[in-house]
Amino acid sequence: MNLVAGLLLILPLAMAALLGLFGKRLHGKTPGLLAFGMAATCFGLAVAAFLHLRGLPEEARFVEASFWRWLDLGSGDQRLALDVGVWLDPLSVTWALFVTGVGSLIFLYSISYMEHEEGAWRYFSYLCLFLFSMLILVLGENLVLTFLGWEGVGLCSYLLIGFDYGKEVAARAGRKAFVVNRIGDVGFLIGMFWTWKLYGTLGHGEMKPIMAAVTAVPPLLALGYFVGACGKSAQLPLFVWLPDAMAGPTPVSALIHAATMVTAGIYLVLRLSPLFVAAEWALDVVAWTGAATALFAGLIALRQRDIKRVLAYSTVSQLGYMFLACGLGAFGAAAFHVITHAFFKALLFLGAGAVIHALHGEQDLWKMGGLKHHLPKTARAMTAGAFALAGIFPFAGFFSKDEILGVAFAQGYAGDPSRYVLWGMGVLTAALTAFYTARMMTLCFGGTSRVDPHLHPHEAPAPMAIALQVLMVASIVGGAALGFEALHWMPLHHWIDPVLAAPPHPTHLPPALNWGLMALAMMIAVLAWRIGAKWYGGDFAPARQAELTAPRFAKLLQGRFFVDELYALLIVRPLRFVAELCLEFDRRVVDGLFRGAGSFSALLSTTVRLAQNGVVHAYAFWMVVGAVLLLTLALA
Amino acid sequence: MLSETTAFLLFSAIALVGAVNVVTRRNPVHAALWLVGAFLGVAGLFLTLGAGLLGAIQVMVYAGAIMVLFLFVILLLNLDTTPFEGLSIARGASLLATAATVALIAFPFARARELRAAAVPDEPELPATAGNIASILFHQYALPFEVVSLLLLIAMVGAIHLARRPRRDEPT
Amino acid sequence: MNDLLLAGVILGPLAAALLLALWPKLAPEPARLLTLLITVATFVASLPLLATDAAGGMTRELDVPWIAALGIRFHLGVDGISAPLVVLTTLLMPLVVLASYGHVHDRVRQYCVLLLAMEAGMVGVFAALDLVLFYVFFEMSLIPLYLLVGVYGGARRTYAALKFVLFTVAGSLLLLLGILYVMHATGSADFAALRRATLSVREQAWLFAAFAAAFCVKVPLVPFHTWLPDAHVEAPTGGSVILAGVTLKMGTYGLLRFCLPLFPAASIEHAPLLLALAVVGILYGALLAWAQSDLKKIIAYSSVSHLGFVVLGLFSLQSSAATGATLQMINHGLSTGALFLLIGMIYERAHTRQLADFGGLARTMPRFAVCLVFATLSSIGLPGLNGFVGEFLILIGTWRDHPLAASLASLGVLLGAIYMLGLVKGLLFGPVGHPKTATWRDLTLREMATLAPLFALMIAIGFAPQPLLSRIEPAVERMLERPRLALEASLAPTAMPSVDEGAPPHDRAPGERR
Amino acid sequence: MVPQAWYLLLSALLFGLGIAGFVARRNTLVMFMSVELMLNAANVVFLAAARDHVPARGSACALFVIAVAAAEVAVGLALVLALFRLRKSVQADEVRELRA
Repeated sequence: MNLVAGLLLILPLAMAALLGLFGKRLHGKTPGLLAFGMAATCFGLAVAAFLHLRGLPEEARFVEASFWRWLDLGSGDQRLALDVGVWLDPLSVTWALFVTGVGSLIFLYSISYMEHEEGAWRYFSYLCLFLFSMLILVLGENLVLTFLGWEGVGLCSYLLIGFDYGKEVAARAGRKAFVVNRIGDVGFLIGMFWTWKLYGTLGHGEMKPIMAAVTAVPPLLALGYFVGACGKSAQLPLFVWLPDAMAGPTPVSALIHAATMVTAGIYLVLRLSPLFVAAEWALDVVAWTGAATALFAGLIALRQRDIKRVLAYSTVSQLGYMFLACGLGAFGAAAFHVITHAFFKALLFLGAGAVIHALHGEQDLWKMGGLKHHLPKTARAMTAGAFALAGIFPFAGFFSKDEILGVAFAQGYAGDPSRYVLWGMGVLTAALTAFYTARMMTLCFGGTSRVDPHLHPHEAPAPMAIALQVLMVASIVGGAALGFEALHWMPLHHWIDPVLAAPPHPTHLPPALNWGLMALAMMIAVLAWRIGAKWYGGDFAPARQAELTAPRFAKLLQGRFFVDELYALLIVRPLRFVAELCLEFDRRVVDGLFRGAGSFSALLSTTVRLAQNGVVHAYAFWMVVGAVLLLTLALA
Repeated sequence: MLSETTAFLLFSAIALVGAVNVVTRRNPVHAALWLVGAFLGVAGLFLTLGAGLLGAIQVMVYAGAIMVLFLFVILLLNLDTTPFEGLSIARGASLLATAATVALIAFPFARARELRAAAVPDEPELPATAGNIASILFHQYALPFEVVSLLLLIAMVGAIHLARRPRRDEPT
Repeated sequence: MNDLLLAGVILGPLAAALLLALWPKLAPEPARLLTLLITVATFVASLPLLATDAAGGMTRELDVPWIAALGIRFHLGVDGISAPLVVLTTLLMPLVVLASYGHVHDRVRQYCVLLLAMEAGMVGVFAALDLVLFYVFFEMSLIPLYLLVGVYGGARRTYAALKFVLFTVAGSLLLLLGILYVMHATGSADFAALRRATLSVREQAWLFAAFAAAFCVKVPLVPFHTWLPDAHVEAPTGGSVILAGVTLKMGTYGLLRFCLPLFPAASIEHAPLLLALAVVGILYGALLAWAQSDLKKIIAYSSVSHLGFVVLGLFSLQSSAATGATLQMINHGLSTGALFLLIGMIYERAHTRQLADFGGLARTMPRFAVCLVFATLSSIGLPGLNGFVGEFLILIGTWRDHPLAASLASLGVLLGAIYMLGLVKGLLFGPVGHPKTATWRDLTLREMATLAPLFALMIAIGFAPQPLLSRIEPAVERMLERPRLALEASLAPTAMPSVDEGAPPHDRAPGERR
Repeated sequence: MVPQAWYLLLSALLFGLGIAGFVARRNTLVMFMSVELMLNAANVVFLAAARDHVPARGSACALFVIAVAAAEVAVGLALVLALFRLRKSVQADEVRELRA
């Protein structure tokens, strides 16, 4: 197993280095094929790890492999010892599986997508580096290694968003993503510092028994990690970077900004779930943040014109769902939603990429329409993804989303009325999701064509199509295959729940109520979808007119609640102002003080110099005066 | 023979009158000649102090050599009588300060009792004979003596260099 | 007992400097080549120094009488703290010589003389175990740098050089007074003996102030930092690299080597002040760096910020933080050295350092772009590279006792990303900024070779810092012993504990007058 | 015997006249003469003070003073010559080259 785990990390890194150093000499599809081969191998290795773990008895399902000692300092309770190694358990292997699985498909897709791009080798090198970072994030033996991957994926995201470095927008978006992520990272760091102080270790293996025994954790410690998770997983108020990150190539959006990297925050919360459970009100903060983000982003998504932005906000919204699940203590449900979301959101992004590819870079929904005639396969695949996103039975999203809502309702039912509010927010978000997904699909594929008549959209080449087909299948059956709570069919939960904290609140409803709620959610979703499809499906002109002459609230949505502007006004500009102020202060006061000391001596010497007037008589005079003074002193 | 006191008074008078005139004469030649007078007065005072050798040296070196040098320079430069330099506030202040200095120096002496009472004659240890002086100079003060000789040498070189007419190509 | 290797590492370059100085007919290029060879040889010779004592004691000691009448000895030695710093110094010198091919074309031989003299002085500072000897080397490294800035610098070089010298000399004057007092009070200037000497709390307070003043100016700690940006901006590339890479470390090294073990009670007393200054320096330096438009000034202020981390780690008095701080000295030398080299390279092409003049270099100079991004990542502490290890250790150690200071300092990590990525974006990305951008050729082989060792070390330290840390830690532990004891005894501050050393090199009774 | 104090008083007066000449006159030659007066006054003090104790030693000191005076005059007059050559004047207030 050590070899498998080691290879899982070394292969992507080696491939990244190989492509980075020599990729320039490779031509055409070679870099892409190499990278895809590597990713597929990694998926195979992850499957091997999975099979190995499954063969172990449930309580011994972990493998700790350490390659070398990274740091070893101090002694006694101040000892800080960290290895470079991997920690395989159901949680990390699950993540590794879908990261490499979805990853391989996106690598495959990228081969065609990037074929004619200049510098595709650089792109694939970054992708490999990303895969490495993501894997070390998930598999790392201790929190510091997780942090290494954490920052590493941030770096790759930065590099890939800014891939088209000539574009000012892309460069800006990349930097924004990195900086906002770093805000979260500060929280992560502080969480680690505190953890080490309290428990004296950061290793996952060593923390396992400690976390199992811990009963009270400072809520702020858990929230430190949560701030980190908010940054990485684009939660309020740190979500602003994700929509901008769409400046990167579309497969990157699919891989990093939808399926894998953004779920790292969920992974961290799941990994440390016992700490969160033991930290009084920390979980409530997580739940409310998640619900608020889900609703907030869902609202914004209603009025976006850029197809990728719609998907970006829907990602933020779905991530909010996952945090809601975490906050409710339904950690398994969160993991479930992460996986189904990875399937259908990757599918949607890749489909959008195929559309954009077909339209030579056009991303504006108002300039699409009627594409199902030109791109039937893409349309079919994307529809499956859209149904999954909207939570329509029997597509994947339905199962995971419904489980989360069911837990929220169950806790309300068990006597906590505030949970009904959370449930309500979830249901409202579900309705919004169905509506904007229908809007997006209809604007893109339905109705009459508004495409630039010079363009001749054509279906995507084979590798892209294959990736779409595979993901389509996963989006259709992925949910039902992994779990259906109402039928007590829960293989994923059985697999992953033992390494997660037990839910602190009840999660089960009476079956009748459960089925009823499910039907209600289903009806709401279908209804919302129908409204959306009808609204935008017919004549396009009134819909556009309605959006253009929107009332104030809709303007707010179109302006994305002006969060960016708010940030600029409240944080960036004041900070910039403080920096300029510091500069002036430094120049005038601090440096001025020292220069003042110099000027003072100069002034003094100028004054004294006046006495040195070159007149012999004056010197003689002062000499005599001095003599008088001395004599007076001597005689006195 | 003059009495000692009379001699003292006479020579002091000569020295003081000479000194006053040195300071006040406008013509440098006159001033120089009065300076000779002052030197001679001082030489006389040396005699009354029992330092015959010093008196002789004073006459030779000062009244002879140094004065000749002064006069020589004055004549070389062909100086006229300088006009009256006027009394500025600065000069007044300088003279005032001078007066204060003299007063401060003289004050303790003027109050001293010995000014009126004759001092008790005392047999001095080493009379200022040429032999005694030489013995002190060459034994006890041998090093200073050598240093002074070096100083004179340096002064000579310096004087020659300074007084030399600069060569054409040399910047003045 | 007496080992000549250290003396060789110091005297070799010094002798070479003398040789070059007295050989006026030597043409520039052979002189440069000779210097390169000598510095490389010095580097190779200094490598065995890394085999330090596992218990943290001094190795490679050389101890001979020097000024016997005053009890001053020529005492050299290295431990886990100084050995890496010495090797860092000897490593940077050949790179500086290599870099000089690009920007020094006049008075090359004299430039080489200055570099070699500088090297001797810097190594001496880290190796000296006698206060007076330390002071001599401390000053000796100052003069060549003054000339490097003042002769080979930019337009305002005279101002910058004078400012630099006045600041440092003002500080070191206090250091000299302090050393004189220590010698007067204890009768010895030998480090080993002084570690056992007992000084009253009052004396310690004054001496600490005097020593710390000199070192804080050198670090530089806010508010004594204003000389640094000026010096950096005007210095030639080599000067900047040395200044940032090594000279600043003398300050932090001095704090660790002298202030902490010699004046433990005062260190404890003043630790909160220094921690506060360090935090202010981290944030203030970062904000200033953000507000700059001159490339070198950005890096210069980032140094203020980074060295704030080092001081924070040292005065948290926590073993892993102080070890991290020592590692961070090395890291800062590597990353900032690389950044200054890169900026020098771009300056040679563009003859401007204004950020606004650049843009879009990633397309025309891909190799430069990769190197710059790499150095930047190291500088902002990306995990997996060297900077992270140091910063992480400093912060995690400091957090134990000073959570507020560590939290505020963590914001410095964030600000670091903001201004450094701003620099990267301004240089590399966006539309092409300078009309002549296309004519600038990418990094040459020589330039890549200059940077390669630094990058290799960044990765190596990032992934496997333990070999270095295991050398640093025991030595740092020794430096922290007395302050820790003093901290424990701080309830009864009049009693000053003295440390019992295993095998002191000189059996001199504490306080014995010579 | 004439009381020693009388000599001292006389010396003070001579010295004072010397100072007065030095500070009040602007002719460098006369200024030098004034300096000579001061030196003479000092010699009188030396001899008078030594009269009752070790006269030979006083004479020796006075001798040194005379030697130094000779040196000073030599250099001083050379300076006056150089000055005159430069300025065609020996007035001290016309020379301000030493102004800082």
